[in-house]
Amino acid sequence: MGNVLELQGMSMSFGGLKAVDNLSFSVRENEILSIIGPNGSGKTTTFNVISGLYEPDSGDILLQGESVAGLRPDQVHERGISRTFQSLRLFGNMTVLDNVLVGMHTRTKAGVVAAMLRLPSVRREEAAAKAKAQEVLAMFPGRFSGPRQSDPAFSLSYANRRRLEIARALASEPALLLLDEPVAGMNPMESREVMEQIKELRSRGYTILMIEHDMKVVEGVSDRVIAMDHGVKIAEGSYQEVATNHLVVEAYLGKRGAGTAS
Amino acid sequence: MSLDHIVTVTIGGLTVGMIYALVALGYTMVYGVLEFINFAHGEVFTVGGYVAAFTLFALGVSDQMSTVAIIGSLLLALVLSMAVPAALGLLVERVAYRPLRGRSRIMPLLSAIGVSIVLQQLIIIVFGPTPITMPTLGISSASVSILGARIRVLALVIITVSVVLMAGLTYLVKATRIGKAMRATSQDMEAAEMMGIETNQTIAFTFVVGSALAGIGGLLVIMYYGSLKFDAGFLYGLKAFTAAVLGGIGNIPGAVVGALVLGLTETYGVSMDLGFLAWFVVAGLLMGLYVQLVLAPKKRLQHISDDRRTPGYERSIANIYRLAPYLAVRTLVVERTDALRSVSARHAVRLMLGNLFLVVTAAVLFANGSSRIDTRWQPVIAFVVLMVILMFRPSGILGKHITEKV
Amino acid sequence: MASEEREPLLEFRNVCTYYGRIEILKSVNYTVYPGEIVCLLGGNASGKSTTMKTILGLVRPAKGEVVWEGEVINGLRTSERIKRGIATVPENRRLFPQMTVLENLEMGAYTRADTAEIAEDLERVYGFFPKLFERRSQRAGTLSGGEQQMVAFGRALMSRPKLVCMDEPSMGLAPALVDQNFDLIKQINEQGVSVFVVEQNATAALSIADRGYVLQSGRVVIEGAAQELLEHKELQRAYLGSSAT
Amino acid sequence: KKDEGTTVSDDETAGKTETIKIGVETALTGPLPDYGYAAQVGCELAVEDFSGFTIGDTTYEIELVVLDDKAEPTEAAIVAQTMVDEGVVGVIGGLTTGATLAAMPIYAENRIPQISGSVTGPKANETDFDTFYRTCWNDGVQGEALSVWAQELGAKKVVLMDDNGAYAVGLADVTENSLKAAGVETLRQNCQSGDKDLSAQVANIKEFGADVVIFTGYHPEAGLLRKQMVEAGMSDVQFMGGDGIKSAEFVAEAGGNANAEGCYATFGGFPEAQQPGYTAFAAKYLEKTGDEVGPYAQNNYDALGALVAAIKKAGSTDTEKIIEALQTLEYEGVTGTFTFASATSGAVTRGDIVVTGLTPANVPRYVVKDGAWIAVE
Amino acid sequence: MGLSRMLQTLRSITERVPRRVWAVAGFSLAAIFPLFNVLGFMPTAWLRVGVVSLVFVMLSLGLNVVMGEAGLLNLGYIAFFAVGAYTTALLSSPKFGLRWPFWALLVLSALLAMVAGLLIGLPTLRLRGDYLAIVTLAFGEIVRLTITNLQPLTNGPNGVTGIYPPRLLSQGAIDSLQASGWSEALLKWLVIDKPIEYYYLVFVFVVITAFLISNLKNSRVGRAWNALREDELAAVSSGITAARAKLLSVVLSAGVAGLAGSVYAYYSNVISPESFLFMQSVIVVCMVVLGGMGSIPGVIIGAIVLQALPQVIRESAGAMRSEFEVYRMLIFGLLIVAMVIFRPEGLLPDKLWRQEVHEVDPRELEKTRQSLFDVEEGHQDLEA
Ligand SMILES: Nc1ncnc2c1ncn2[C@@H]1O[C@H](COP(=O)(O)OP(=O)(O)OP(=O)(O)O)[C@@H](O)[C@H]1O
Ligand SMILES: Nc1ncnc2c1ncn2[C@@H]1O[C@H](COP(=O)(O)OP(=O)(O)OP(=O)(O)O)[C@@H](O)[C@H]1O
Ligand SMILES: [Mg+2]
Ligand SMILES: [Mg+2]
Repeated sequence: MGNVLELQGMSMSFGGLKAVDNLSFSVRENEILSIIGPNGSGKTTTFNVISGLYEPDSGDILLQGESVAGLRPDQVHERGISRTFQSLRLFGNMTVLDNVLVGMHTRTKAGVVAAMLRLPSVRREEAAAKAKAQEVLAMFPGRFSGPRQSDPAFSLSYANRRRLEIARALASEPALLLLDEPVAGMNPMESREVMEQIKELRSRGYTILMIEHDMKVVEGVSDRVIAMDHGVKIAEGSYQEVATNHLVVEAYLGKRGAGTAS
Repeated sequence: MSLDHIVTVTIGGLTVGMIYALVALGYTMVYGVLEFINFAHGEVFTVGGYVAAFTLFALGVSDQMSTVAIIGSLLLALVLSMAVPAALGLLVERVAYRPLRGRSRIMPLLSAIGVSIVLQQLIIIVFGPTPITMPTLGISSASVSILGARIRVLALVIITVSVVLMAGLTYLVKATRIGKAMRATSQDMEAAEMMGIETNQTIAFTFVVGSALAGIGGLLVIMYYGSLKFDAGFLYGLKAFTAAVLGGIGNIPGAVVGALVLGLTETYGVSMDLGFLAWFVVAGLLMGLYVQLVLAPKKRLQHISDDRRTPGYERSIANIYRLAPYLAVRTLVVERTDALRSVSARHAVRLMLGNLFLVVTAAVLFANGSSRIDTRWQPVIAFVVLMVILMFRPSGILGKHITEKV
Repeated sequence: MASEEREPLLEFRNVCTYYGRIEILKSVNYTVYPGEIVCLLGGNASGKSTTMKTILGLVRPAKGEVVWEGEVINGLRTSERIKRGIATVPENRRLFPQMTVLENLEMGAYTRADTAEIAEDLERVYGFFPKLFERRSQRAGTLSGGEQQMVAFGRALMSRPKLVCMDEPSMGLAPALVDQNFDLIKQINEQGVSVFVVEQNATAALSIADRGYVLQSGRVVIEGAAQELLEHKELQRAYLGSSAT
Repeated sequence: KKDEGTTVSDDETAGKTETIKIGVETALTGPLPDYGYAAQVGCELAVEDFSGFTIGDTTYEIELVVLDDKAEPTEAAIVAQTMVDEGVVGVIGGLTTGATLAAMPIYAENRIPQISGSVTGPKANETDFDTFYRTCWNDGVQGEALSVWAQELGAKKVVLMDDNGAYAVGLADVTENSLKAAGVETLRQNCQSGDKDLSAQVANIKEFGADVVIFTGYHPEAGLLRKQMVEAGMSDVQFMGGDGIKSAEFVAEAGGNANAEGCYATFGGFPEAQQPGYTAFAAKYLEKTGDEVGPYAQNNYDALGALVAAIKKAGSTDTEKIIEALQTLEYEGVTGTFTFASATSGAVTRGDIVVTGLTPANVPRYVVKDGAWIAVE
Repeated sequence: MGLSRMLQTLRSITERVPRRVWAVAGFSLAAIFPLFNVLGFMPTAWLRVGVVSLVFVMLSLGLNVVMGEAGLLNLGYIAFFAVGAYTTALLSSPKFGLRWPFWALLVLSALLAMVAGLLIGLPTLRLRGDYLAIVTLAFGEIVRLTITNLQPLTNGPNGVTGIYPPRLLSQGAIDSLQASGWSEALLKWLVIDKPIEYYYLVFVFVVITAFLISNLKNSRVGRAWNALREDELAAVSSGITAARAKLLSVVLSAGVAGLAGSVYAYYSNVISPESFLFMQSVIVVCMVVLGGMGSIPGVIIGAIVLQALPQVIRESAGAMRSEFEVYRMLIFGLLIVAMVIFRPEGLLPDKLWRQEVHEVDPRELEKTRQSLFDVEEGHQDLEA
C-alpha cells in the first residue's frame, strides 16, 4: 500500500522561531498515525501547514504523490484532506445537519443559477447530500438522531461538539483525516467512546493523522506514533517503542506519565 | 509653482490633516476599546464647536476686552467645550451603547448612526439650521510669515495641539494602568472583569476622553474657520474616520498619520501641478524592471507559489504594481524556462495589462504637462486614497496585520 | 483537614442558576474552607463550568446565595469579587490575545500595587513554567494551546488570591506537565491559598484534594472527603472508567 | 375656514363658494430653509389678500397645499406627482433650480401652470415648456451684470468659483462666458456645499494672481472663502457674488465687518425702494411674522397674485385656459409691472419675467458697508 | 419600558401564527393593495408610496444577500442602485435622445451594477469587518460624487429628467398589434405610466427576486455564505473558496440593486445624485436589520415599514406636515436606536441571526433541552 501523505523536509517558522524544522514522515494508507510531543513542539503547526492555512518555508507535502504545498486551504480540502481544530470551530448558529452539509461543499456541484432556479438536478443533489450527511451523523449512534439534527451547533455539549467536528470533516470522504486532540476535555469514559469510534473509522477504510495528549487513547488506537520536540521529530515507531524512548520520556511523558502509560 | 505657494498649501494641508486627526483620535480610541465605529463622534465634535461659540457670545467676548479677559473667556470656552461633549459622550454611551454590549457588532454601529442622526436634528432644533458664527477676535486671525507665505498662528496651534494630544494619548494607552485596562477590555471584556478591571468604568472613561478630544477639535475648528454648520460633524466624522482607518484603526499614531496623509493629498491634489508624478511612475517602472531582472531569479519561485495561493483578484491587483514586463514577455514569446513553467498565460496577460496601465498613466501625466486636478474632485481624492492604500495595506498604514492562531 | 469551627471562605446556599429558562444548577450547596483544595467532578454539561461562572458573577443565580467570607455577594460585579481575593483559570483560557505573555501575566496582578512583590511573583511563575520566560514577549494569541494554558495558570497566581477557581487547568497539557500541574496546585495550596478545581482527570485530582463534590445534571449527587470518593464504587464505575468495558 | 377640498356649497346670500387648491412647492428642509420659509410666507400673505375672488357669481376660496421638496430633484418629482394627485389648479414654486427642473416635466405633462418666485437658473426653461413661468429674474441677467461690473472694476484676471450646485454652476457659466468674450482671463474653481476648508482653492487663487473673485454660490461658503482669503493676505482682491451671498449672515461668516467690508453682490430684482408695493408688503410681512422680509418673499407673493389674475382673466379654473391667460398677462405686482416672455430668444427663455427698461448695467448692485449690505448708487 | 412590553406582545403574537400563514396573507394583501385605490378607498399618493416601498423591498432583498447571508457590511450599497438608475436614465431619456428597449435596459442596468460590484469587490474583499464597511462607504461616495461631477454626461446635480416610461413591447410591435385589431385599451397596458401599472411591474420583480434569493439561501451557496460568516477559517478549511463566495454575494446583490435602480428611474421620471446619499445606504441597512437579517419575509416587512411609515405619517399629518418634517429625522434616529436595543433580531427574524444577535431565546433552548443533556444518557444514574 502506498503513502497517502508524505512530508518532505517541511519547515515553518514564525519570525525567528522555528516551529517546525525539517520534518519528514509519511502516513500509509488506512493507518492511524499519532503525533505526540510537548506543548509548543509544533504539532498543530504541522496540521496547519498540511491543511494549507500556512505556507511552508521549505519542503514539500505530497498527497497521494501530488504536491499540495502552497495551496489554499479550500484547494487542499478539495484534494482530500480535512481536519478538526484543537479549539473547536463549528458554525455555532447553524444546525447540526447544515454543519455537516458545509463539510460536503466540495463534493456537491450545483451552480448559482441552477440553485436559484432550484432545478431538478439541484433538488436531487441536495436530497442525496442530506442522505449522505445523515449517514455520516449515524456513525455516532444516538448522538444526532432525528430532531437534534436541526438544533443549532452551539447548544451541543462539549463532547458532542467534538463529534460534530469529526462528522463535518468526514462528510467529504477525505483521503486523509487530521484530528487535533479529539478527546481533550473529556473524562475517561467519554475518551474511551471516542476511541472506539476512531477505530471504527479505520475499519471503514479511513486514513487518520491524530494529535493527542491522552496516552491511553494514543496507545489504544495508533498503528504508529511520532514524537516531536521543538519542531523536530525525535522518535518514530510503534507506541511501545516511542513511549519508552528516553528522549520522549524526558521531554514529554515525565517519569510518572511514563509509568501510567505502560 | 512658487515657494510660498508650496508653503501655503503644505501648511494648509497639515492644518486640515491635524483637524481630522483631532477627531480621528477619538474615533480610534473608542474603536480601540470597543471595536465599534462610533458614528456619533462627529456630532459630539460639532457640539463642542457650538458650545464654544455659544459661550463666547454669552460672555460677550470681543477685541475691546482686556487680554486677560479674552484669555479667561477662551479658557472657559475650552473647559466647557470639553466638558459638555464629555458629558454627552457619557450619556450616549450609557443610553445607546451599553445595553448593546456583547451583541453582534453591527448593532452598536447602527445604534451609533441613529444617535448621530438624533444629535444632528437636536442641534438644528436648538440652534437652527444656519451656521453658528464666532465672535471675531484678533487672536484667531493673527498670522506670521513663513518663507513668504502668510500662516495663521491658529494653524500652528492646531498642529501643536494635535501632536501633543497624540503623544499624551499614546502614553495613556501604552503605559498607564487605565490604559492597560482599556487594552484588556478591548480584547476580552469578560476576561478583563476576571482580572478585576471595572470594564464599565473603563469604557465610560474612554468615551469621556474621546469626546473631550472631539470637543477641543470643535473649539479649534470654529476658531479657525469662524463658523460651523450643524452637519459639519458628519463631514468631519467621515473624513476623520477615513483617516483613522487609513492609519490603522485602533492605532493612535496611525490616526494622526492617516489624517495627515488625507489632509495633504486632499490639498496637494487640487493645488499642485501633478506633472511631476509622471516621474514617479517612470521611476517605478525602472525599479520594477530592476527587481525582475536582477533580484527576481531567486525570488521567482516564491512568487509562483504565492500565485497558486493567493486568490486571483489579489494577484491581479498586486501584479499591476509588481511590474514584470520581462517575465510577461518571456512567458509569452521567448522560451519557457523551468522556473516559469507554472506561470499561466493568463497571468502573463495580467502582467502585461498591468504594465500597460502604468505606461499609459505615465504618458497621460507627461502629455498633460502642467496638470492639476479640478477642485471639484477634491472630496473624491480622500476616498480614492483610502481605497488604494487599503488594497496594499489591508490593516492601514500603521495597523498590524493580525494573523489568527488556529 | 476541613475543620467545622472555621468560617467558610466560600459557600453556595441552595443556588439555582439558569440559562434562559433552563435551570442548570439545581439548588446546589458547596462549602470551601480556607486552606482547602476542593475538587468538583462531573460529566460533560453537568454544570461544572457554570458553577465557576456563578462564583465569579459571570452568571447570576436566580435563587440561593453565594456567600464569600460570611457576606452574600450575589449582586457584586465580577471585578469586585476579584478584588476581594478570587482568582480564576477560566474555561477556554481567556487570554488577552494581542498582549504579550508578560503583559498577560501582569494583568493578573492588576488589582495589586506592590511592584516589588509583583516582580517576585513573576519570577515564581517563570520558575514554574520556564517556557513562558522564553516566550515572554510573544503575543499570547499565537501561543500553542498548551502554552496558553500555562499563561492562564500563571496569570491566576499573579493576584495573590485567597481562592483560585480552576476550570480544567490541565486541559491540553502534555502528560509531564499535567503531573507538574497537580504538584503546583498542592504547592500553592501549601502557601495558604484555597483551591476550587474542576477536573476531568478525577483520580489525579482527588489524590491531591481534601474534599470533593460530584455534580450530575446540575445536582450534587455525591460529596465527601477525597479519600471516600476515590473509593466510591459507583463513582469509579461511572467516571473513573476503571471497571468499564 | 373652509377646508373641504373642492366641494361646492350653496350659500344663499353670495351665490356659490368654491375652494380651489394652489400648490406651493417649497423647501423648508434642506440647504436653504430661510428661503423656503420666506416663500411660504409670501404665498400665505397673497392668499390672505386674494382669496375669495369672484368669477361670475362664484366665490373662490384658495387653499394652499404646501409641500416640501427639500431642494432635491427626486423629492421634487414626488412632490409634483402629489400636486397632480391633489388636483391643484397651479403651483407656486419650486424654490431651487435643481428641484424645479425635475418637477417641470411632470407639471407640463399634466398641464398645470407653475410660477416660481425664486428659480433664477439661466437654463431653467431650456426645454421650452409653456407651463413654466417665473416672477424673479433669470440669473443670466445677474451673470451679465457681474461680468460688466467686474470689468468696470478693471478686472484682468478673474476667478469664478461655484459650489457644484445647479444655481451656482449656472450663474458662473454665464459670467465666465461673458468675461471670456470680453477678453478677461478666468480661472474656474469649485467647492462642495458644506465644505469648511478652502485653503487649496485660496492658494490656487493666490497663485493665479486674481484681482477679482466671483463666488456664485451661497453665503456660508462665500463667507468662508472671503475669510480665508483675507487671512491669506488677499484682502485687496475684490470679492463679488450673486444674490446667493447677499445675506446678513455673510458678514458674520466672513469673520466680521472688517473682512466683509467692500464685498459686492448683484441682486436679481430691483432694490426695495424701487419696488412700488414693497412698503406695504413689508408692513404686512412684519405683522405676520415679526421679521423683515425674507428672500424672494415678494416675488412669491407676486407669483400667486399673477396666478389669481390669470384665473380671473381666463374666467375659469380650467388649467389649460389659465396657461393661455398667463402668456398674455400683464400684471402689476409688488415688484413692478411685468409680463412673461412668450418665446426663448438669447438669454431670455420662455416664461421669463419681462421687466421694462432692465439692462445688465442697471441691475441692482450692493456693497457691504459697516457690516450691512447697502445699495450702490 | 412600555415600548419593550409592546414589542414583547407583538413578538408573541407574530410568532404564534405560522410563517406560511403570514407569507400568504402578506402576499395577498400586497397583490390586492392597488385595488383599494381603484375602488376609491385610498388616495393615489398611497399607491405611489407602495411603488417606492416595493423598489426598496428589492433593494433590501439584495442587500440582505451580502449582509444577512454573507455577513459583509456594505455601507455604499446605494451606489449600485445609482449605477442601475443612471444607466437607464441616460439610455432612455431626452438627454441623449435615446430610447433603448425596456427589457434590454433592465438587463444592462443589472449587468453594469454587477460590474461595479466586481470592481469594488475584487480589491476589497480580503478586508475585514469595519474596514470593508468604510471602503464600501467610500465607494458609495465616489460613485455619487463622480455622478455629480461628470456634468456633461449626467447633468450633475440637476439630474437626468424626463425619463421615458417603459414599453413592455417595442413601439413597432405595439403598432403592428394595433393594426391586427387589438383594442386600444388593452395595448395601453403595454406602456407602463400609471402608478398601478408600475406597482404591478415592481411587484412581479419583487416576487421573482424573493423566489430566486430564497432558493439560493437554501442551497449549498447559501450555506457557504453562512459558514463564512460564522467562522471564515473553518469555512475555508471545509473547502469553501472565500474570495469567490464573497464576490458572488457582492455581485449578486449589486445586480439586484441595479435592477431596482432601473425600475426606480423609470418610475420616478427624474434621477439626481441626491437620491444616492450615504444616508440612503444607511436606511437600506436599517431596513434589513429592522426586518431581520437573513430573513426574507422580515426584510420585506422592514423595507415596507421604514419606507412607507414616514410617508404615510406625512400624508396623514395634513396641516402638520411642515412641523412633522422637522421631527421626521429625529424620530427616525430614535427609532433606529430603540429598535436596535429592544428588538435587535428584527421584526421577523431569521433563526440563525436571532441566536447570534440576542441572548438565546428560551423557547429555542427548551426545544434543545434533550440534546443538552444527552451526555448523561450514557451514564448510570448515580442517585441510587
Ligand atoms: N502565528 C504564530 N506566530 C508566532 N508563533 C507561533 C504562531 N503559531 C504558533 N507559534 C509557536 O509555534 C510553536 C508551535 O505551536 P503549535 O501550536 O504547533 O504547538 P503544539 O505542538 O500544537 O502544542 P500544544 O500541544 O500545546 O497544542 C509554539 O511555540 C507557538 O508559540
Ligand atoms: N451560554 C449558554 N447558553 C445556554 N446554555 C449554556 C450556556 N453555557 C452553557 N450552557 C449549558 O449549560 C449546561 C452546563 O454547562 P457547563 O459548561 O457548566 O458544563 P460543564 O460541566 O462545564 O461541561 P464540560 O465538561 O463540557 O465543560 C450545558 O448543558 C450547556 O450546554
Ligand atoms: Mg496544538
Ligand atoms: Mg466546562
